[in-house]
Formats: sequence, structure tokens, C-alpha cells
Amino acid sequence: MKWTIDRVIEIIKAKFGKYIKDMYRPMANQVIIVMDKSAAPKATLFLLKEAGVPEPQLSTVVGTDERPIRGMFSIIYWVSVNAEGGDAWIGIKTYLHEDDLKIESITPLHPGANWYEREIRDLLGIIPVNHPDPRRLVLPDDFPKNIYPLRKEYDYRSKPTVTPRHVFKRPAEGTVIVPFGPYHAACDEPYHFRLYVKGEEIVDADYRGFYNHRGIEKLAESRLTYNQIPFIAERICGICGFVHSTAYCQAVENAMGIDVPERARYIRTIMLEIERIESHLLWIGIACHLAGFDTGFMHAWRIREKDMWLAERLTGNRKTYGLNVIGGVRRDILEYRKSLALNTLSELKREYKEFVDMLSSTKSFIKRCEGVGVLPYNKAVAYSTTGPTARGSGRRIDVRKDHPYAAYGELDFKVPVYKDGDVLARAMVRIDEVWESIWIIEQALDKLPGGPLRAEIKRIEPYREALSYDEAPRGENVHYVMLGRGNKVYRWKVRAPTYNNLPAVPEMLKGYTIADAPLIIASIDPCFSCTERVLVIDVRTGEKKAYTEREFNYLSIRKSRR
Amino acid sequence: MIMRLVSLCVAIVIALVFPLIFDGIGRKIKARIQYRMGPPIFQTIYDVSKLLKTPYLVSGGLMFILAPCIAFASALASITMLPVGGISPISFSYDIFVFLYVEAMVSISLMLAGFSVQNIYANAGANRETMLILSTEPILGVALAMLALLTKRLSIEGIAYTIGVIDYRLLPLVLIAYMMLVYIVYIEGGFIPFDLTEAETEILGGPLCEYSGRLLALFKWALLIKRFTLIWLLASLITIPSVAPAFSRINTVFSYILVLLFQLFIALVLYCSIVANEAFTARYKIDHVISLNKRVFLVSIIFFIVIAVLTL
Amino acid sequence: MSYVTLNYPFEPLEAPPEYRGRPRIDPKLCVGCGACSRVCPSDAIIVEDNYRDGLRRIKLDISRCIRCACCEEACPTGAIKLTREFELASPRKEDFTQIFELRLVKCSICGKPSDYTVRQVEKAKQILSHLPKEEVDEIIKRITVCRECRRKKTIRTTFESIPILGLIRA
Amino acid sequence: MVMKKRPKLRSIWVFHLNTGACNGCDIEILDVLTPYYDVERFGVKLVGTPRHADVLLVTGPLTRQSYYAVKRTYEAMPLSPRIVVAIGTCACSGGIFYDSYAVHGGIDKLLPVHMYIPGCPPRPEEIIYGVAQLVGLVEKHVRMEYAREDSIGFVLPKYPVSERIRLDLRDLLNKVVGYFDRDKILEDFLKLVEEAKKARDERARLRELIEEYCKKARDPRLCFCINLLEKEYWRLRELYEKKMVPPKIIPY
Repeated sequence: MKWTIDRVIEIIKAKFGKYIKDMYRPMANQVIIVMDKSAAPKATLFLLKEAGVPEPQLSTVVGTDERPIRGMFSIIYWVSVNAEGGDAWIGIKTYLHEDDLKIESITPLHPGANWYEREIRDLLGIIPVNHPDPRRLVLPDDFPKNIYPLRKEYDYRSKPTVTPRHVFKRPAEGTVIVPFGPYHAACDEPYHFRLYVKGEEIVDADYRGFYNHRGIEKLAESRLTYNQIPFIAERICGICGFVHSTAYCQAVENAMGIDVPERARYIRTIMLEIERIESHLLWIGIACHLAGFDTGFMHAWRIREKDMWLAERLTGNRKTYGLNVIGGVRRDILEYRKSLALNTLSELKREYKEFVDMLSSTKSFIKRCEGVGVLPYNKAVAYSTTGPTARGSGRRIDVRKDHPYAAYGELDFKVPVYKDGDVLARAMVRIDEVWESIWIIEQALDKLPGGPLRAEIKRIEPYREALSYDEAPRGENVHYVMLGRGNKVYRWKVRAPTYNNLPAVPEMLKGYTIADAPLIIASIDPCFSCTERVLVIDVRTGEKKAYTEREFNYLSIRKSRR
Repeated sequence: MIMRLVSLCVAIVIALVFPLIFDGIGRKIKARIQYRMGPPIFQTIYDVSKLLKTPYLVSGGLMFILAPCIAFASALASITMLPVGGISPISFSYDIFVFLYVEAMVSISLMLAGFSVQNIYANAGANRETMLILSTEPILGVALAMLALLTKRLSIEGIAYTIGVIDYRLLPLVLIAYMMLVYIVYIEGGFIPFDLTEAETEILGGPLCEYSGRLLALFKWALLIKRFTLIWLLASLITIPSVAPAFSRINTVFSYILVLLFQLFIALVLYCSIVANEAFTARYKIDHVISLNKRVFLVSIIFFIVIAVLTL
Repeated sequence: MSYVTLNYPFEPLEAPPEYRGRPRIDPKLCVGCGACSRVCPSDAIIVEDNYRDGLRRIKLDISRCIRCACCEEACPTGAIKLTREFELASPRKEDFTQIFELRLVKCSICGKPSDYTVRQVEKAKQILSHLPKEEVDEIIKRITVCRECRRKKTIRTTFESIPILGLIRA
Repeated sequence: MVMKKRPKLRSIWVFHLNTGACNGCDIEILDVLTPYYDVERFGVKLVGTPRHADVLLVTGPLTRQSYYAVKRTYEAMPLSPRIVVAIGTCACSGGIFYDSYAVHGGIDKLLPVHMYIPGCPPRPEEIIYGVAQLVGLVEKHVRMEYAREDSIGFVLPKYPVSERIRLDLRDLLNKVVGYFDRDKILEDFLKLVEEAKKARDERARLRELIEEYCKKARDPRLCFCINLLEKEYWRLRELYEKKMVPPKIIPY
């Protein structure tokens, strides 16, 4: 039978009824249940493990400094129910008083929560009790203790500093440490993996990232207004930026109760899919390049270029479309652009087909991807992986299907799923998805409805909260917004897909060779600038243990030919 | 004697200039396969000359500086043992062993360079290089040994000339030896899928990643020359038996030039075909290569024994 | 073999008409209302009043502009537009600035520069043109007042509005 | 127009350094290598380590943390020529992040920059243009522009309808077709209005003009807008003729 939100609520009521203090529904498919501090983690775990809801997913954990409003801090565990027509987002919220900022950690039982809890500890000072990993995640190592940037009293311009220190995992006996990055081939962004290597085989790996942090969430709270944030949201990531701006706008629209005109929803859908095509072709190209197959790279990007030109004609720029605004979109698709788009798509299809044939006939490339970086289904669930990474491991989840947004409810498309869980499977998922995207765009262009592009914005009443979600090329992307006063948001929490996928990478790396590492890391299509909006990290000292200063200096500045 | 001196000069000139031009041509071909305009043919020359102008940073011991020079010298030396225009500048009996040794020297110095710096990637590259030469050099040795057995000569020039007049019943075996050689040329030349030592995307240029400026130029040049040498070996083993005897009847100078042109032509053809193939393959992993080499080596040994039995 | 490479820069190349390129202010049309600077997410347009010499200076910094076209959307006169120019590279950062200075209108009471430019007032007149002349003049008189005078005015009016205070004054 | 000249540099090896950019610029840098743009024709090559590089392509607003890494990269380059190219608005000035606590705002805060290439992200052509300029193949176009009111005349365009109505219509169009197409459509509409003004029965004339316009345009979108404008136009006319300030209107 169908998993409606009410049914889920019933289940929770049955088990935790006496702890529930309050319950409200920001949206038809969203509920926020306020619970006792003691019960909230248990309830979350119950939903994730025992309740038996289909494909439960810890979508995000939002910590907010609500002292100006309620004099308390708050945490919301957002659990989503996916697949089999279950469309529900359950937010389990609890308030913590300033002088007792401790809450039971759920990481020991659900590893997927690892980063969320560490992030909240870093940014708000809410301590997850008996969390397995006491190290910092987000804050830079040269950032002083007991200063929490997301607390309201912190000014977004101040830069306190102390001498940095970071502790990496102890290498096992007889292993060599191969620092991977901050500048390396697998991604054109700074990030840092430490591979613990025997010969060429990787026995363990550790991650230290959060290099790309630009303080976006804080900027949004402090400097920018509602209608300026879509543009900074777009610059969270230059590959999947439109996904972010859409998610943000949807979140605000949900909170404000604006219903977006149909035409706008369709145009958003079209652009989202154009972006997906762009991103997937990009990834395929990079994968070829990492496997030393540059011809594949060149051809993939040659085809991609058509898509970029189309985007440029439709929105005015190849990236950062600057199309979203709260309540709709800013540019229309006139008749001539429509026909232009259709022509481009037909060309794209032809060339893409040739390319895929060429790729699948290149044995040496297939050989590199096959059986490498395997992520079994249960691991994929445990880490709450999303998008192609999850679908490559046989998880049948896709936000577009499970929680239809924009115009996806009215369009028809398939969700490709592969069971092998290796790099090849992830590649296949992406390759198939490009076909689906083309098909979606064609449909959307065909039934593009009339009417206006923008809805009127009514009065904004502050402190309404809402969640919004969309399927980025890399997976489920969740934004949480709490409206504020004075034309500014009170809290805007971004959870990019890579945030869920990355912790699973060390799992994938174990047992494979240095030669595989770039391909494996790239296989989740990591997007660090998405993940690392929060703060900057300095890994120097972590390195010093292994190398001399000069040596380390040099190691930490490499970057691949690309 | 004079001819030998002349051909020495010619060999040096060819060795210095043509590898760069060939590389340029290779890049152009690749570019065209990828629908690109591609760099000018002389691009590699520009690159090297620029590198020669730029200053270099030393981040290793004495070996760090010596290695490129050794590599360069031995690469140059190795080509002088091959017939240029039908006459090897330096030729004596047993020079085949010297050739093998000098040939290996380039790889060895690359190894040494890799180990001379305290850099995980350089070391990884050096490791790979070690595995590669340990597994490939024997095959090269065996292949040449086969030819030596078949022709009863131990100098490359000698081998080249005698193959032309060899008993036709042995030709199949000669062909097999040639196939071995092609395989070796492909691997030792460091073409994709065997460019593991400098795999940019995995270990960022391996041993070369610490080098800069002049030293880098020398190293790159040396590696290109080595590539060229191997192909040249193949080319001359094909050209000389087929055309040299015919021309040499006419007149030495004339035949010298003709044979030279033929060699160049054949070399170019070989190079282009290899590059074209290169463009359509992804890089192998070191374990793939090693296992492949093992198999080839076994096969070659078997044939070697067969030849030994037949000829002795 | 054939290739697809474009021969740019050896042949000129036009950006598509939809392209959002370098923004440019048309000094003929700009009234200096500063709407653009208020909507700009990256503060690329800065408007500053210089009361001493009665000038308003509008500074557009292309090197900070993110080409979101918010300014174009907000501009009431269509003075600022995103052109199709994309050949912007330059070794000097100063090249990226465009500066435009407008005169501020004199205060109708004390004659010091007020907070509006001459052009703004003219534009206002145009917008209000459907109202009768005297009304328009009244409105204009009210708005073209420098800060100081306005403060005084407000105080006076408040005094007058509250009878007891009026008594105190008397 | 750019003429073919002898380039100063024939071989440029570049090292790409991301100082916390959003990827847009980085991807465009890669894009420049791909078949349609192919900078390899100028001898440009992306290399794996700064040791091999002559030019540093820097993207991103220089986040607090990458500061150190960038410094080290620069030091790891050979002493000459050490050219630095700032690609993208962020690298040029910090862009939208310029005053964030985590950002220094522009690479020129740390390194001497030889070429600024603004854009968010710059088009591949833009990057090529920058490189070509660096190599000396093309001239600089952009230059600082300074103007004063006195030196430049003021144009207050006259329209067939009163400015107030025009602005309202413009605002309406912004919501219907967006900022990009609105001005053109409005212009067309005003032309029609002007045309109609000449006739005795203005309404009827405008009506038929609009019908033939739609026939010509053959774009349902344009017809929709023009018809909407007509409705709105007459409504506003009445309002303002009655000299009342219009209430906030939500048409359609």
C-alpha cells in the first residue's frame, strides 16, 4: 500500500506519542514534529532503520541559532521517504537550551549522519555525544575553539585566527601515505584525500576537504536580499548551479506559499535538464581523460559544446544562467528559441549516439572501469548515497520521480538503475540519463504552457520554514529556508549531493590501486565547491608529519594536466 | 671510413631534429583524430627550445642533475649504433649487446631520477619504470637474440644485411622476431596504453614532475630520441634487407641517400600508425602490463628455443 | 582530415544576440537614480554623492560584475544595458571601470545640493506629466530639499501639528 | 579587426590553480582545450605541476585557506617568466564573494597579475582573446570610460503614451516575458499605438493593427503579450484620465 505522509506520522505517534510536543505542516508533503531532546535522535533512527518505510534517507540535518526568536538552538533531522510513490519529508525537530548543548549522536548506528553532526558541532557548538570522530570537519584548523560562525552574534567579516593543527588517521603498519591533492587530477578543485598505500594497493583512506568555502550561507543571511540570493546560490557550483538556485527559489516559494506559474515551472525543468546533459557529458569526458583516453574526452566535450551554445541562446550565458527569481523565471522561451532548441537536440542525439558507440567499442577504457571501486547496495544505503552513485549500486531513488517538483510530475521518463556498483555502473547510469534528459526536454518544449513567467510576491511573514529538494546531476539536493525580517532570510541551509556521496568514497577506495584512485574518486562526480560552502580548512600540519616542509609544500600544490 | 664519419654526423643531426618533428606530426595526427586543428608541426621544437631557455630548480641530489644528461647521452649513443643510410656510424661485432645496454640506460636514468627526489609521485613513477624495464628488456634481448641466431651475426648492421640474403625457409621465424620487436617498440616507446611512467592524471608526470627548465628539456628530448631510436631500429631492419643491396650496386653516395630516405619514410609510417592506434586506447594498469609481458616473454622464449634447435 | 576548430581570434566572432556581456551605462539616458546599485548582488555599481561640489558619481566596476542583468531589469530609463561585448581582457585593472558624474539639484530653500540629480527631477516631471502643472510643481518643490532643511521642516511641522507645543513656542 | 602577426611566445605551458572558485571558470578553461576552441594551436598546454609552467591560470576569489597553497605554487614555478593570469570575475576582484570572511577577494591581493579576464564565467572565446593578447596577437579593446553630465547631452525620449503608462506596461511585460524581450515588444506596441492615434476611431484601428501584427509575427507568445498590453493600455488610459493613482494591478 502507498506510503502517505499521514501513515508515517501515525507510525511515529504510535511509538513516540508521549514525547511529541508540537507538529506542523509547512507543505502538503512535509511535516515538522517537535520532540523532546531525549527522543529526537531515537525517533530519527527508528525512521531510518526499523519503521520499514521504503528507501528512507537522512536528507539533511539543520542546526539553527533561534535564540533571537525563541532563546534556544534548534536541530531538525530531515528524513525523506522515497520510491514506491512514498512522497514524504519528516522533519524531527528539537530545541536545545544554550547552557546544555548536548545531544545523542546517531552516527554510531547510521554512518551517514557523520558529517552533519560534525558540521553542526563546528558551526553552532552543538555537541553530538559519543560521536566516533572528535575531529573538526568544516572549520579551518587555524580557527579558534569556542567561536561558532553560524551563531547570530558572529559578524560575517571577522577573521579570528590561531595556529593550525589537524590530526589524520594513524597509518597502519608498513603503509606509505600518498597525499592526494589539494590539487590533483580527479577534480579541478582543491580537496585532500590521504591514501594509505601498500605497494600500489590502497589499504585505507582519509578525507580532509572544505577548501572551497566562501562563506555563502553567512553572506546570504547578512548581506544579500531574497532576490539576490539566487545569484549567489548559482555560484555555489558552476556545473550544477541552476539546480541550487532552483532549489533555493522553491524553498522560499514553499515557505511564502507562492504558487509558481506553469510556464515558469516548465522553463525551469528544461534548463535543469540542459544542465544535466552538460554535466554528464562533462563527467564522461573527465572519466575518459583520467583513464588516459583523451580522444574520448575531446569528443564528449565537443558534443557538450552544442548544449552549452543552446544554454547561451536561451539564458544569455553558458553557465550561471541567471534565470531564477523568487516566484518564477526571468527570461521567456520565444518561438524562434524553441525551434532552435529542438534542432540542437536532434543534432545532439545523432552525435551522442556515435560517441557512445565509439566509447563502448574501446575495450581498454571499459577494462579500466569494470569491477573497480565497488560500492555494494547495503553500503550505499548506510551512507545515504544519492544520485548516480546510489543508482549505480541498485538503489531505485530519484527525486524527480519520488518527490516530483517543477514540471516533472507531468512528464514521462525512466530512471536507469544498475546493480554492479562499480565505476562502470555509475558511468552507464549517467550515459543513459543523458538520453532521458533529451527526451524530457523535448516533451517539455512540446507542451510548454502559456501564461506569465512570474507570480506576485505577497507579504512575507517571518520565521516560516520550508524544505525544498531537486535532483542535481550528482543526486538529491536539499535546501532548507527559514524566512526572516527586513527582506533577508533567517537561515538557509544547503545540502549538496556530494555531501552524502563523499563519505562513501574511502569505502570504494579500499583494496584498489593508486592508478584507480582518480577514477574512483571522480566516479561519484564530486563537486567540492557545492559541498564546501561552509568554511576553509588548512591541512598543512596534517602533512608535516609525513614529509619535510619543502617536500610537503610541493606536494600540496600539484594539479593535473587538464 | 669517411662514409662512417659522414653517417655519424648525419645520425647525430637526425637524432637531434627528427624525434621532435615526428612528435609534432604525432600531435597533429592525434588532434585531427579528435577533430581539432592541432598545434603546428614544429610545436615540440618550440617547446624544447623554450624549456632550454628557462632556468631550472634543483630539488634533489647530484643524481638529480646527472640523470637527464646520462639519459640524453645514452639516447644519442644508441642511435649511432644503428645503420643510417645503410652504414652504422659505430659498428663492431657484439655491438648488439652495447646497444641493448645503452638503450636500457635511458630508462635506468629515468628510474634514478625518480628515486633521487623525495617525492611520493616521482618514486611511484620510478617503481613503475623499474617494473616495466625488468619485464620488457628481456623480451627485447630475446628478440634480438633470435635475429642474431638466425643470421649468425652479432652486430646490428650485420644482422640487417644478412636478413636480406637469409634462407627463405627461415623467413616465418624472422617475421615472428619482428613482431616481438614491434611489441617492444610500442612498450619501450612509452606510448599509450603503456605510458605508465609519466601518467599525468595518476602520478602527475612521475619522475619528471620535479624537473623544470633545461633539465626537463634534456629529459623530454632524451625520451623522444629513445622512442625514435627504437622505431629507427625497426625501420632499418625493414629497409636495409629489402632495398640496400639493390642500390649499393649502383654507387655508394647515391644509394646512401636513397636508403636514408627510405628509412625515414618507413620510420614515419610506423610512427604515424602507432600514434593513430594510441589515440583510440586508454591507459593500462601496471599489473595488466606485467601479466601481458609475462605471456609474451614465455612465447618468445619458446620460439627462441625452436630457432636455436633449427639453426644449431 | 577535417576539423571543427573555429578560427577565432584570426577571424572576428560575434556573441549571440541573447548573450549577457559587459554592462555599459549610456550617459545620455542615465538619470542617476541609483536603482541599479541597490539591486546589484555583487556591489559592482557604486553611487556616491559629493555634496561639496554637488556631484553624484556613479562607478561601474566590470571586473566585479557577475553579469546577472539585475541592473538592466531595474533601470527605469533603459540607460544601463548588458552589451554583447566579450573581448574584455586587459592587463590593467583600471580599464574595467566606467565613471559617470551628474549634477545634484539645488535645495529649493537654502540652495545647497540636495539628494536628487537634476535629471531625476526632470524624469519625475515627465512621469507626473498626466497631473496638472501646479500639483507637479508642488511635489517637485517638496522633494528638492537638502537634508538639513528637511530636518528643520519636519521639526517645525511636528511643532505646529501638536497644539500644546505650539503654545510653548508662543 | 585582428590581423595575423608573429606571436611573442610560441610555447605556453600553463598550470591551472583553483583558489576556491565555483568550477564555472575551471570548466571553461578545460573547454578552451576542446575541439571547437583548441588553444593548442597557440602552443598552450596544461601541465601537471608548477615546475613545468610558465603561466599560472588563477580562478576563484582566493579563499583564506588556499592563500598558502597559491603562494607555494607561485614559488614552485621557475623564476622566469612567471606570468599570472586572473580568469573570471572572482579572480579579478572577488566578485559576489568580495567581502566575505572566508575570502581575500581577488588574486591581485597576493600575486602580480599580468592579464585580467573578467566574466562569470568568461566565454572560451574571451579566454582565448586574453591569451592571444598575452601572446601579442590582438590589441586591447576595453579602456576606462569617464563622462560628466555637462559634456554629454541629456536625452529624455518622447513616447506616444504618457510616461507613467509606459512604465506600468513595461513592468507588466517584465512579469510576462521577462526583462530581455520586454523592451522590443513594448517598442512594437508603442509604434502601433502611434499609428492608431492618427485614425479617428483609435480603439478599432489599434485592434486591427494588432491583428495584422499577430499574423505577421506568427509567434503565440508575442500575440499574447501584445493583446495583454492592449487591454492594460486602455485600462490605464481610463484610470489616468480620471487622474487617480492606479491600485496595484495583478492582470490576467
